[in-house]
Amino acid sequence: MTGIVLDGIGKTFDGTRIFDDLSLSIRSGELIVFVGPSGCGKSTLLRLIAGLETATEGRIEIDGRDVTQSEPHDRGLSMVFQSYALYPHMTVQQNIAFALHTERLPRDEISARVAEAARILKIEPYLDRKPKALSGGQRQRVAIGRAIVREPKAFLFDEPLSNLDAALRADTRVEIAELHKRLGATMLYVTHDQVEAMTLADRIVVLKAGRIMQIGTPHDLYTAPANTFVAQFIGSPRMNLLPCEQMDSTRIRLPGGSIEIPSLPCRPAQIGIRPEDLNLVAPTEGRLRGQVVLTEYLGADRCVHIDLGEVRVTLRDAGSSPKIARDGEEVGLAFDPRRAHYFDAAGDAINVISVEAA
Amino acid sequence: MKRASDILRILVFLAAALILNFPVIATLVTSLKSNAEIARNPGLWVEAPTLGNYAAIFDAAGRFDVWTFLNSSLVAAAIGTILPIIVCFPAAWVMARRGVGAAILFPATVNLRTLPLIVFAIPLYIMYQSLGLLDTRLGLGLILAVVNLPIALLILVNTIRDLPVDLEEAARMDGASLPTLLLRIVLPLCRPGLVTVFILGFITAWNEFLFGLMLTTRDAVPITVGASFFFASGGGGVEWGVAAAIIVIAAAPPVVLGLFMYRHIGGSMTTGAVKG
Amino acid sequence: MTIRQTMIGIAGLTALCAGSVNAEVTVLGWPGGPEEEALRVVAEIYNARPEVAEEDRVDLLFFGRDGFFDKLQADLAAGSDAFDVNLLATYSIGRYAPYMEPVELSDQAEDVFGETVLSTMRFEDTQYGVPTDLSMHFLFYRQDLIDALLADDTARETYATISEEYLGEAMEPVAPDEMTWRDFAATALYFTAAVNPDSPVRYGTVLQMKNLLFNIMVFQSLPRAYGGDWMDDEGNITVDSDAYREGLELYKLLYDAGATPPDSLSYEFPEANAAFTSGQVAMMVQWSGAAGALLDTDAAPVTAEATRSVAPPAGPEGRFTHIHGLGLGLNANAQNPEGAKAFLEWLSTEEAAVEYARAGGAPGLTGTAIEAVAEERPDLVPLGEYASDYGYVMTGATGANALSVYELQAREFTGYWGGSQDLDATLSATADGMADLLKD
Amino acid sequence: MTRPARLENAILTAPLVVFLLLLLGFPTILDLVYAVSEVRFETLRSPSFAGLSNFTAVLGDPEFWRATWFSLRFAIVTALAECALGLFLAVYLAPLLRRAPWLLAILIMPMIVAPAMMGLMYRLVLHEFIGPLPNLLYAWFGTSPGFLTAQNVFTTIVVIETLQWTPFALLLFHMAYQSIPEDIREAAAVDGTRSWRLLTRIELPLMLPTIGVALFVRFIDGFRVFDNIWTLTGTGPGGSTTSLAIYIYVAFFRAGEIGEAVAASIMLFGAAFVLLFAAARWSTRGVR
Repeated sequence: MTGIVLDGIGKTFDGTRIFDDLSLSIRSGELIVFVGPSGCGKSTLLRLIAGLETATEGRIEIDGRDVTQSEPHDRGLSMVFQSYALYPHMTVQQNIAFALHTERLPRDEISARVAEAARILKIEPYLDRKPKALSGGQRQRVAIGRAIVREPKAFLFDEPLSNLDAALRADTRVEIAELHKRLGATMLYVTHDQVEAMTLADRIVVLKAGRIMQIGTPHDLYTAPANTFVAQFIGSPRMNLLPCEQMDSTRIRLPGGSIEIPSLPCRPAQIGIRPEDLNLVAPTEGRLRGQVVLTEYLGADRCVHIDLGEVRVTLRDAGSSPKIARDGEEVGLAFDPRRAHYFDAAGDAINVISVEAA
Repeated sequence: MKRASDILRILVFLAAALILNFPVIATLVTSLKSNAEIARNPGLWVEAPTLGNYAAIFDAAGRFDVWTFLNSSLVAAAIGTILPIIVCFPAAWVMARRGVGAAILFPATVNLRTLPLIVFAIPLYIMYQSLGLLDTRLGLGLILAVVNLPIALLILVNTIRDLPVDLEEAARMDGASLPTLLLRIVLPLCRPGLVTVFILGFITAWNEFLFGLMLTTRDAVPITVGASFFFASGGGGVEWGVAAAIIVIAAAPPVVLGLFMYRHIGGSMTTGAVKG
Repeated sequence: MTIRQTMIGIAGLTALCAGSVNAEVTVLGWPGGPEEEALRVVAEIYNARPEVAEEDRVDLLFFGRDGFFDKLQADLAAGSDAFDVNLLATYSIGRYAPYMEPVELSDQAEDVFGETVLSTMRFEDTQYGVPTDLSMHFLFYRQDLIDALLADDTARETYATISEEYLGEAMEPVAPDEMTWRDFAATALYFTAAVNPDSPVRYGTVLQMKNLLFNIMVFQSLPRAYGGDWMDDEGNITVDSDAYREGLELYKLLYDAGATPPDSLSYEFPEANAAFTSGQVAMMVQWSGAAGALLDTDAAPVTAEATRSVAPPAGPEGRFTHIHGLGLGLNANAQNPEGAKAFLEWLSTEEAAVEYARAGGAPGLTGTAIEAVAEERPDLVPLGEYASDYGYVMTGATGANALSVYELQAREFTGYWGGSQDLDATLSATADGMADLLKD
Repeated sequence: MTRPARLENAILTAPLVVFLLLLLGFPTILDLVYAVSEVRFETLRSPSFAGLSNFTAVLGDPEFWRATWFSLRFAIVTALAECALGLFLAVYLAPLLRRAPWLLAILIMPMIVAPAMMGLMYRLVLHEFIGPLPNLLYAWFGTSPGFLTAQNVFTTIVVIETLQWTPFALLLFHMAYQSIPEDIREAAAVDGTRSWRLLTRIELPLMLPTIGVALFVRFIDGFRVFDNIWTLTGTGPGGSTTSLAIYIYVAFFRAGEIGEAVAASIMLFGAAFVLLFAAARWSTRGVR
């Protein structure tokens, strides 16, 4: 199986520097998700790997072979486009078979492979239809079918779910995950949606403005974000970030209170607390005091928005929580400092391991 | 109140339709009259409709061979319509997708639309004479192709620009070579644009008169010029009914095409005019 | 492939399409009229003759009339060999002579056609063609209207008043065959509703005044009757003469008085015929070729029965009709000159001429030839007669630029009639232009 | 751009370039040669150098200036008339055309008819004795004007051209009008804007680029007019309907003055170029 290596990739586009010395190694059989806000370069990165764009500097290796200058087709990859990019003038059958025809495979092999892909994706009934006559979900399957049928070294997905409605998106996400398990193929998946990234990925690559912010498993990213960007990007509602000021070696001042902290290698400038790590307590009991602004009831959960002086934080607890938080009510907030994240002035995480050791 | 303004609008429409199309209607009516009736009754009412004038045209094959005229028009217009597509399509793709020729080739070609092409007529006549292209359908078709070139390029470039790039990228991922990409993917996707270019080009080519008049004499005379022969002076009898009938025949193919495909004309005219 | 190779390729390709190799005599004829019909018939007769070899058979070619002579000249100048025998017209012989070979006529030609007619195919004393058709102008008029005028004393009074007012003298109506141009004008005015509200028709005449050389040929006989000519013997341009003034002014007078439809400035052959056959016009000078259509009760149901024709009106110098002949001559680049010569020689025999006449052509014939067809084609009798009695060709009108002279006159004269320039300017511009065109 | 891409681009644009060079490049060179030559039909292959005499001859020919003036006047008047009429019809009939778009097909029919055929039709239609129009006028008013007299002929061909090409303007304006987003109109209606103000303050300004383009295109086409005038009146009484294109055609085919015809062509070419340049400048400034 295949590994993909990016080594020192640089890309300049119309005089704008998009990537600078970007390196990344993708293991074979891995489902890796590129995630980041729009304009972070995640799609461009995928297209560089696909060969639809050419890197200005650096090397791309697939399976140990240098493909930096190769044509897209020669890289042995398949791609599923955001728009699905189904050929509207061809039937589903022809769409799926197109690549095989360009490879000049024998006719019966083509039909066998198309049939197999159609079976896997349950699109047999539509083979003779044109894309126009398919629903969004069906088109999406055909697009995947077109990718599968080539038995590529790796699959590239460019925001494949963003044109589907919410319910279908969740279903299809599961299907892609299953497909990955079944085929065991390398998959590169681009999305701006952190939920998709978390649910699908073996590893996530978080990008911002053409730079990799962090690479890691969903769990790593969630529990140990390398910086405030990742910390806030991953997780919903997003992590509360509070500016802090060190009072002495064990205490820091926060808006609305002060806390005792574990020993840290250096002074934190910000402290991050996930909404679910905050607890609602009596005003006198908490480490922090604030005023409830709004409560959103989400069924299983609820979110309580609380003003701590200048800063607003979000708290999440069970929807069935007996603790009442009326608007305007004065409340106290409690949390475990060991579950909090500490960041320096540049926004980088201060070594978490030492926190746990303490 | 509402009703009254609607009725007024309909009346204005009817008046406009009638006035704009008056010559066409009048010619059609005249073509259905016998010569005797034309001399007696010049009005818009036909007392004894007859197809005699049409029959006379096709009977007079010895005099003026209408079939040859029609055939010439058809062949020359076909060349003049299809050739620009063949020539412009690959160039249009390069221009639309890679921005090639944006400085000179594209504006130069498109601006031909605004040039009075008679400036090329004389040297073309001379060139055709030495190449043996005078009075050939190929020769006429070639110059009709030049006439249609600007609109063809413009519409094709715009059509290709509006196609999603994804499809072409998908095809490249699927291993399509450039010719396969252009012929199997881009060309079929351009169909609406191609239809438009074809209709508009065909109408323009069929209706062209000046080059037909200058560059043909006998073998390749198009129907527009051939029809004017029926009015030629200097002897013989001119039969107005027959003349009306030949005009109707000459004007009919593009009009029929245009009436069925008026939507395409609308769209392309806008592209052609606004972006040119 | 280089550009040059491509060009050669294209040229070769089209040559293949265009020029089917034929060992025949290809004849380019005057298309679209009785001339074409007649030529087809005689060609068939010729091809059926036992002594005509397979490879000398005649094959006919026709193309459109518009720009015919210009295109033919371009073809000839380019050395085209697409035809062996081509059409000639009196006023274009000089243009074509450099690219043509003289022809030999049969011994009978002199007797069949007569000297005047043969001379229409001559340039600088060389015979370049066999005459086929003769074209001239007739005065067509409505017998019923003229008869009524002549028979009615009140009408004669009105006629006198009108002629007094417009022409400065009280005149008496006369029969068409005795008419002078002034009579013609007086009669035309009398039959004009704008002049004479009692007129039974709207217009006295219909003049073809479109800026077109053929129309000026029709006009030409009027100044000629006053002695007008293009050049004198020394080659001086004489168009700025009283004769031309007289003619131009008469046309203008009729036009301004409304004796001809206001749109006459855009009228040519078909428009004039249409006006006449509508029954709203008393008389017109028109090409002899219109006789068939104007006298046919099917084509002209309103007027045919009452329509008669005579030679155009007379002037102080006599009665004249502009004639020009069509004929066939030999292309210098002919592929089959021998076969072509044989055909042309046969065409000048009595047999051929008579067949041509019977088939609907309009040859100017004399002697036994005209007697042979007089019964079937009574209209040809006056044609031959008029040609020898009244026919003329302007001095210089067979020259290389004759057509351009007609073009020039057409532009200038119609400008005067249309009121965009005065007579002096018109004639001096015409004279200057003609001096340019006719100098050598 | 990579080398193979550059090669591809060259190959793909080659047909167009070669075609243009063959059919227009060579004639342009020939144009330039003949423009400075003394040449007649007989001497097409052996022109002799004549300097700028052809140009001076053309510039000194009052007919040339008359034809230029004619074309200019004709183009301006018809362009304005067509656009005004087209604009009126497009806006006024908009509700009707929205409900029944096929009605548009009827209105645009004239512009699909060959202009040359249109000219021939009018030869018939305007004829005093067999033409339906004068016949109607006689029946209703007892008289009919001479449509093609020296005084009226210009008006007549202007009307003819206008009637044939108003549909073009109508079509453009119809498209532009329909493409004005409905919510803009609705917003204006909610604001209480009355329809006249809606038209002059909102719709017309939005259609302004289209109006400019329509005027330009119609001006260009009017300026190079040939077909319909040629088949209807030819050069007109005394050359009164000689457009520049007709002038060139006549100089070439009727008078055989090839050098002068070509010289006139080149000047026309130059004028078109200047006009185009000016239009391009104007339009880019308009965008800014």
